[in-house]
Amino acid sequence: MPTPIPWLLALPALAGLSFLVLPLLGLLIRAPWSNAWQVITDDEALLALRLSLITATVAMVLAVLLGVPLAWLLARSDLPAMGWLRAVITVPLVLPPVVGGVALFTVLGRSGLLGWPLYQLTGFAFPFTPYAVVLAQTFVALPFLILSVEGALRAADRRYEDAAATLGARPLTIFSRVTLPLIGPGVAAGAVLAWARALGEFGATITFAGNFPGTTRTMPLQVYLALETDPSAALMLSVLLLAVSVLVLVLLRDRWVNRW
Amino acid sequence: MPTPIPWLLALPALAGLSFLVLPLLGLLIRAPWSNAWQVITDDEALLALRLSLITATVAMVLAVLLGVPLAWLLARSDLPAMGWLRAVITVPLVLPPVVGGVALFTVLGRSGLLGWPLYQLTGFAFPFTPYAVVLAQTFVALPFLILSVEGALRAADRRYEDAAATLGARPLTIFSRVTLPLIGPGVAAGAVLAWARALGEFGATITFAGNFPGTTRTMPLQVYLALETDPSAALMLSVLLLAVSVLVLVLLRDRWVNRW
Amino acid sequence: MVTRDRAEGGSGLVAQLELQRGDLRLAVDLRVGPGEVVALLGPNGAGKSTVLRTLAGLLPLQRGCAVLGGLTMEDVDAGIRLEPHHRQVGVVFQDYLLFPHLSVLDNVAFGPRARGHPRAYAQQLAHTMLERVGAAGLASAQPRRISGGQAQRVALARALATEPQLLLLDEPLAALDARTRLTVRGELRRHLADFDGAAIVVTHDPVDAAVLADRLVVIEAGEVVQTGTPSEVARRPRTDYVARLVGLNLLAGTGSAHRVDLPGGGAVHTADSADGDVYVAFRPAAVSIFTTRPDGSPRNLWLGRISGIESHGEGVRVEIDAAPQRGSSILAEVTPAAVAELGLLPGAAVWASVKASDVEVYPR
Amino acid sequence: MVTRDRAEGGSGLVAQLELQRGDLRLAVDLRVGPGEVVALLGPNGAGKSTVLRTLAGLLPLQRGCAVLGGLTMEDVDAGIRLEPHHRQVGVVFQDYLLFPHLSVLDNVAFGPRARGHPRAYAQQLAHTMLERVGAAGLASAQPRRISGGQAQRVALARALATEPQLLLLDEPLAALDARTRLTVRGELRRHLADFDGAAIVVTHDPVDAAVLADRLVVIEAGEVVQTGTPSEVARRPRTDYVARLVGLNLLAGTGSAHRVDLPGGGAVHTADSADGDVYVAFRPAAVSIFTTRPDGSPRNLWLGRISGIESHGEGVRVEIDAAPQRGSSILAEVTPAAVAELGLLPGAAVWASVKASDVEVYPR
Amino acid sequence: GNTASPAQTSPSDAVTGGITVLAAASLTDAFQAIATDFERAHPGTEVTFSFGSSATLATQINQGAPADVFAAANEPTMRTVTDAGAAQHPQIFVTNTLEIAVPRSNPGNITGLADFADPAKKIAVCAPQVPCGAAAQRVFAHAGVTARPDTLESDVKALLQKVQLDEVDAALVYHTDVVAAGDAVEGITFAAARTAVNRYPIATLTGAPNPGGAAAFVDHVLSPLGQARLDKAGFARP
Ligand SMILES: Nc1ncnc2c1ncn2[C@@H]1O[C@H](COP(=O)(O)OP(=O)(O)OP(=O)(O)O)[C@@H](O)[C@H]1O
Ligand SMILES: Nc1ncnc2c1ncn2[C@@H]1O[C@H](COP(=O)(O)OP(=O)(O)OP(=O)(O)O)[C@@H](O)[C@H]1O
Ligand SMILES: [Mg+2]
Ligand SMILES: [Mg+2]
Repeated sequence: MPTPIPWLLALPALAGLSFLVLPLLGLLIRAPWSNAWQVITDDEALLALRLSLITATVAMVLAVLLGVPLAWLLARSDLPAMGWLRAVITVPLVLPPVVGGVALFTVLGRSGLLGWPLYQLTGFAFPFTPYAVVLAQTFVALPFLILSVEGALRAADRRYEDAAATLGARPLTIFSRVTLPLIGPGVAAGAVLAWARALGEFGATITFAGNFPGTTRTMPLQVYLALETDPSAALMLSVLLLAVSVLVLVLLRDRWVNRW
Repeated sequence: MPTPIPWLLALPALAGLSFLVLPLLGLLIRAPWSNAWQVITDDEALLALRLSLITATVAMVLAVLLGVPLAWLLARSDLPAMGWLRAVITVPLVLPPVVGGVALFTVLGRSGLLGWPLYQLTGFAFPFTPYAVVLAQTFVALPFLILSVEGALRAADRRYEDAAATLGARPLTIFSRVTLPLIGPGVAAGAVLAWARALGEFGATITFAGNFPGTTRTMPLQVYLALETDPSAALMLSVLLLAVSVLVLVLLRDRWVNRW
Repeated sequence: MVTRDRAEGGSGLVAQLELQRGDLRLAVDLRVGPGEVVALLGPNGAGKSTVLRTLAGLLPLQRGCAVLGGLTMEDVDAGIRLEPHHRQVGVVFQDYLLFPHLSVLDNVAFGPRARGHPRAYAQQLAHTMLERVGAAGLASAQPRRISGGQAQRVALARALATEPQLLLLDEPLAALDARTRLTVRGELRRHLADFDGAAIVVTHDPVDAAVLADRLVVIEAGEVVQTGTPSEVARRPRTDYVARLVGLNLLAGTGSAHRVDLPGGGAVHTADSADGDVYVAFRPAAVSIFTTRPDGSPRNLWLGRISGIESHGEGVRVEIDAAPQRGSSILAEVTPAAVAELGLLPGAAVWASVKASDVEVYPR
Repeated sequence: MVTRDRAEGGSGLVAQLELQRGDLRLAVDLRVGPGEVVALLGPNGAGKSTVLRTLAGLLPLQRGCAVLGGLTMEDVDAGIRLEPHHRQVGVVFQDYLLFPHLSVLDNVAFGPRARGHPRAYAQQLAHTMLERVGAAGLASAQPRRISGGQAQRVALARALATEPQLLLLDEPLAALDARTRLTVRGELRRHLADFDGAAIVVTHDPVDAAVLADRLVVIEAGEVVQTGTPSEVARRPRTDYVARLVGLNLLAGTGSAHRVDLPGGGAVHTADSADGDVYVAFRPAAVSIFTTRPDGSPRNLWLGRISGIESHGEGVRVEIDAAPQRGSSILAEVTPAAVAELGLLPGAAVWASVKASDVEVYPR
Repeated sequence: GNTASPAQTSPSDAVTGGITVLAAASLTDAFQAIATDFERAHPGTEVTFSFGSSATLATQINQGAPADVFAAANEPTMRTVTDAGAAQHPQIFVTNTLEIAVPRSNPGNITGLADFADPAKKIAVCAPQVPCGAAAQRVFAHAGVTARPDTLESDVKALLQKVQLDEVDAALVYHTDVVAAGDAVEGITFAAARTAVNRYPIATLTGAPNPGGAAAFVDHVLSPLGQARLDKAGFARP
C-alpha cells in the first residue's frame, strides 16, 4: 500500500538526504573532469583500486566469519560481563585509526605479543604486507559488523529456534539453517557497512601496513599522496573510488533485495 | 534457557574477540602509566575531551533527527530509484574522511554552494567553528545510523502498523507511537554507532573545522598532534578517550537493556 | 445496483470488492445493514481475511467500491480512497497484533487516544472495555506475558474501544477456551446487538456463526457461493463445503416429480416434488444402516462400503462410499451401540436407507 | 511412583513437572502410555502450552523429572537434562512457526534433514507427509504466502515428519475450517493410531478432544483437576470449567440416601443413593421449563429467573439464575418452538424441573 | 650535519636489487623523479617508496619496517630513529623555508607577516607540535608579530588545501608547497623566513636488507643530479 508520507517526516528526511548528497555533488563539480581519463587510467591508481577492492572484500569476509559468531555470543549469552564486553567491542570505533595501527603493532608487529614468536619461528611478520592491510581493515570494520548483526539477532523471533530444536537440529544447525537465514538482511547490512568502512580505511593502514605501491597502497592512501602532489587529481581519484563502490553496492543490494 | 555453545561458533567468536581486545590490551600495556596523571589532567587534553563529548553527542542527536526519517523513507517507499539512493547514502562511509572534509567545503565552506550566500548575508562561515566539528561528525556518522535503522525497519512486522491504522492513527502517530518504539533497539544501536564514529572522527574534522584548542580541537586531533611530539603521551590520551567512551557506552547500554 | 443505494444515501456497508492477490481472484459483493451481523465463512485460502483487509483500507481495491454509512470509503472509478485511519472501521486481527511495547490497558486505549481523546478518558474507556471482555485483571500486563486466549480478548476490547461503524473480526473466538468462549460470545453478541453499525465476523465454527450472525455469506476461491440466514444455509446448503460445514449430505441431480436422478446413475426419492436442476440434502442421522438388505417403507436404499468410522459427540459417524452413486459418499450417524451390535468395520458392505420425507429438495 | 516406573524401564511418557513461571505455579503429573493419546484441556492461562514447552525441553524444570520410552529426558535431582534436539519429541506450535525463509516442502524436510537423512530422502518423506495432511499442492509455496489454516496443516506435517516418540500438539486444529478439520482430524487420528509413541493434544474443543484422545487431562491454574476417558469426564465433571466444557450442569453438595443437600440451602433428589461429599450433574436438555408451577412426577422443582437465552445448534439454551439455590445458575436446553410458545424472556420467573433419574451423582 | 660524504660513486655493478625508501610525503614528486634517474644509472635496481608523515614513518622504522633509507622532513623526527639505533649518520640533503600562501586573487589583501595579527582575517598556521608550526613560532617571534590564527593544522598540506579552497585568507607554508600547488595559490616571501630554515635529513637504516643499495641511493640524492630534481620542486640546497 502506498503510504502517504507525513511532512513532519519527509522534511527532515529530505534535509538529511541533501546533507549527504550535496557534498558529493560538490565533489563531482569540483573534480577536474578535463583530465579525468588520465587520472583514473593511471597505472598506480588502478593498482591501488585493485588492492583496495581485494583487501576490503577479504576484510569483509573475515569480519563476517569472526563477527557473526561473536555477535551471536553477545546476543545469546546472559553473562553479566556482557555489558562491558559489548562496550569494549564498540571501542575500536572510537579509537583514532592511527592509534589503532599502533595498537595492532603491539600485538601483531614483529616485536608484538603474538608477532614476535611468529617472527622467531617463521621469519614472517605481518606489517608492511597486504595481510597487514587486511588486518587493519578488519580491525576497524569488525565492530560495525558485530553491532549490526547483534541488533538483528536481538530483533529476531527466537521461537523459530525453539521450533528447529524440537525438529532435532543441534545448536550449530539451528544457527546455520535457521538463525542465519532469518537475520540474513542484518548480516548483509553489517557486511556492507564493514566493506565500506574497510574500503575507506586510511589511518590504521598507513601506520600498520605502510604505503607501498602494489602491496599496501590502497585507494585512500593513493588519494592522500595525490593530495600532496596534485590535489585536484585527489578529488578525481575519490570520485573514482566512490563510483566503484556505488556500483558494487547497487549490484549487491539488487541481489539481496531479490533474495529477500 | 542457557543454550550450550557449539564449538564451531565459540572458536571464531573467541578469535574475533581477542582480535579486538588484544590490541587494546597492548595499548594499555604500552601506555606510559608513570606520567598518566600528568597527561590526562593536562588542561588541553581535558578541553579536547570536553569538546569531543559535546560535539559527538550533538552530532548523534542530529544524526538521529535527520537519519531516522530518512531511513523510514528508504525502508517504506517503493520508488525504483531507492536502490541508487541507498548506495549513495552508504558512500560517505567509503570516502576518505579528508576528502569528506573537502566535500563539505564545497557546500558549506565560505565559498561553498550554501556557505557563500550565508557568508555574504551574515558574515558567518561554518569552518573553524565548533559547528563545523558537529557537521563533519554528523556527515560521517549519519550513514551508520541510517543503515542500522533501515535494517530494523525492514525487520519490523508491518502488520502492527496496519493494526494502528485501523485504530485511527494517522501515519505520523503510527510512526511515533508504534514504529519507533518497536524499532527502539535498532535506533539505539544506530545511535551508539553514530556516537562512537563521531567521537573517533578525525580526517573530516581537521579538514573542515580546523584544529584550534577549545573550539575545534577534539580528542582525536589532540592524539594525532601528540603522536608527532610524544607518541607515548598519545597512547595515554587514547586510553583516556577509550576509558571515557567505554564508561558512557556501558551506562547507556544498561539503560537500554533495562528498558528493552 | 450499488449506485442506486449510494444515491439513496443508504446506510450500513455496501461493497463491491474486486482484486487479484497472488493466486486468488477476489470478486465479492457484500451488503451489511446497520445493526446487522454477517458471518463470513469459507475454506482456508478462500479470501476471507483478504475481504476484511480491503474493507479496512489496508489493501486497495483494483475495481469496485465500498460505501459505509452513506460515505464512500473507496471507489476505484471515481478515484476515491480513504486511508485506513479515516475509516470508521474496527478490526480484530487473526494473530491479535497487540503492540508489544504497550501494556494491555494502553493497547486498548490506543484507539481512543489516536482518535484524539484525552489520556484519562481513553484509559477510563479502555478499562470499561477490558471489563466487558472479562480481562480487567490484565490491564497492567505486558502482551507478551499473557496467554493466547487472553491476547485474543484484549484484541477484541481494543477494536471495540474505537466505537467503529463497521466491526471486522477475523476469527475472534478461535483461541478462546470453551468456558470463556461462551461468555465472550455472549458478550460479543450483546455488544453487537447494542451496536448501530455493521459487523462482519470471519469464523470457521458454524456454531459461532449461528449464534453471532443474522446472515451468513459463504465464499470459496474468492467468490460468494451462498448467502442466507443461518437456518436457511443449514437447511439448504449449495456447495459441498457448506454441506460438510452444517453436517448434511448433499447431492445434485435432475428432478422430475418425486424422483431426482443423479448424474452418476443413482436416484433419490423425495417427499416434495421438484423439477429441473435441484439439490437434495439429508441429515446423517436420517440415514439408517443395515448389514443385510432390509424390506420396509424407506424409499431410498443404497448399497455401499464403509470407508471411515469416527465418534462425533455422543454418536458415531460412518462414511459410506459408492452410495448412492459411484464416486460419491455419504455420512450416516448412528449410536455407538448400533456400531457394536452390527459389528461395523471399515471395508464392510452395508445398506443405507433414507426415508423420502427426510430428504430436502430445492432448486439449484 | 515415578521412580518405580523408571526402574521397570516403562515406556511411554512419565513426567512430574514443577516450575514457577510468572504468576503461574505449574505442578503437573502426567503419564501417557505408548500409543495413547491424551488431550490436555484447560482455560486460557492454565499452563497447557507451558507443559508442552517443558516436555519439549524448551523450558527447564525446577523440580521433578520427565522420562520418555524408558529414557530419562530430565531429572532435576539427578542433574540430568537432555537438550531439545536430543529428545524424540515433535511439536506443532500454537502459532505455526513455519520458517519463513524455506519453502513449505523444505520446512517439512527440515526435521529429517536435521536428524541426518540425505536431502533426497528428506524431501521424499516431506512430500508424503504433505500429502497426508492434504497440502501437497503447497510444496513449493513460501510460508508467508499461504493462509493461516494452510500454515497449520504444514506445521502438522513438519512435526509428523520427524517420527517422534512423543508428539505434542498445541491446538493443532484451531485454525482449520470445518471441512478440512474433519479430514485432518481423521488423518491425525489415523496417524496417532498407527503411532507407537505417546501423544498430547492441547485443545479447547471438546469434540476434538473426544475424537482424538483416549484420555483427557484437565488442568486449571497449573494443576490437574480431572483426568479420565472422554466419556467419564463428559459424564462426571469435577469442576465448573469441565462442566461447562462438556455442557452439563454441576453442583456440589452432601448426600444422604437419595437426597443431596446443597450448601446454599436447596436440595437435589437423585435416583441413585449417595452419602457424604458428592457432585450432582445433569444435562441441560434434561431440564424442563414451566411458566406456572407444574404438578407431576419430577422430584426436583426449582423457581428461578431467566438471565440469558441463546441459540445453540438446533436448540436454545436458557440460563436460569437462583436455581436450585441462591448464587448459582443452571442451563436448560429447550426447542425454539418452546421458547416461542412459553414467551420466554430474560428476567422472567420460571419453574425448572429435572427428573431424579436424569441426575448423575458421584463422590467428590 | 653537513654534506661531508665523500663522492665515492660506487660502480653500478655493485648496486642491485630492491631498495625501499621511507620518505616524508612532501618529497613525493621529487623523489619519484630521482628514483627514475637512479634506476637508469643502476640497472637492476628497483626503488620502492612508502610516503607518509615523518612521525608515522619513524614509528614504523622503530617497529622494524623492512626499509633501507629514511628521508625525514625534520631533524627531531630523525633523532627519534637514530636514538633508537635504527639509523646512522643522517645527512641534511635539502632545506626549505616558510612562505605566505594566499588564494590566487588574494581576497584578504595580504601583504606580509603583519597581516597574521589581524583577527578579522582568516589565518591558518601549523600547530607548534609539528615542525612547520615550530618554525612559524620562530618567525613570528623574530618579526615581533602576535599571530591570531583560526586554526593550528597538523601538516602543511592541510593548510594549503584551505588556501586553495579559499577558506582562509593566508597560511604559512613552505616554499616547496607553493611551487607544488602551481597556479592555485600565490606565494609571498618575507624576510624573517631566514630565521627558521627547515632541514631535511636522510639516512640509511641499520636493519637495511640492502645496505649497498641504500648507501647508493643516499649518495644519489646528494649528487648534483639528485639536487637538481629537488631544486625543481622548490627545495633549497643545505
Ligand atoms: N501477501 C500475499 N501475497 C500474495 N498472495 C497472498 C498474500 N496473502 C494472501 N494471499 C493469497 O490469498 C489467498 C487467500 O488468503 P486469505 O488470508 O484471505 O485466506 P483466508 O480465507 O483468510 O484463509 P484462512 O481461513 O486460512 O485464514 C491465499 O491462499 C493466497 O493465495
Ligand atoms: N514468557 C513468560 N514469562 C512469564 N510468564 C509467562 C510467560 N509465558 C507464559 N507465562 C505465564 O504462564 C501462564 C500460562 O501460559 P500458557 O501459555 O502455558 O497458557 P495456556 O494454557 O497455553 O493458555 P492458552 O489456552 O491461552 O494458550 C500465563 O498466564 C502467564 O501468566
Ligand atoms: Mg484468514
Ligand atoms: Mg497456549
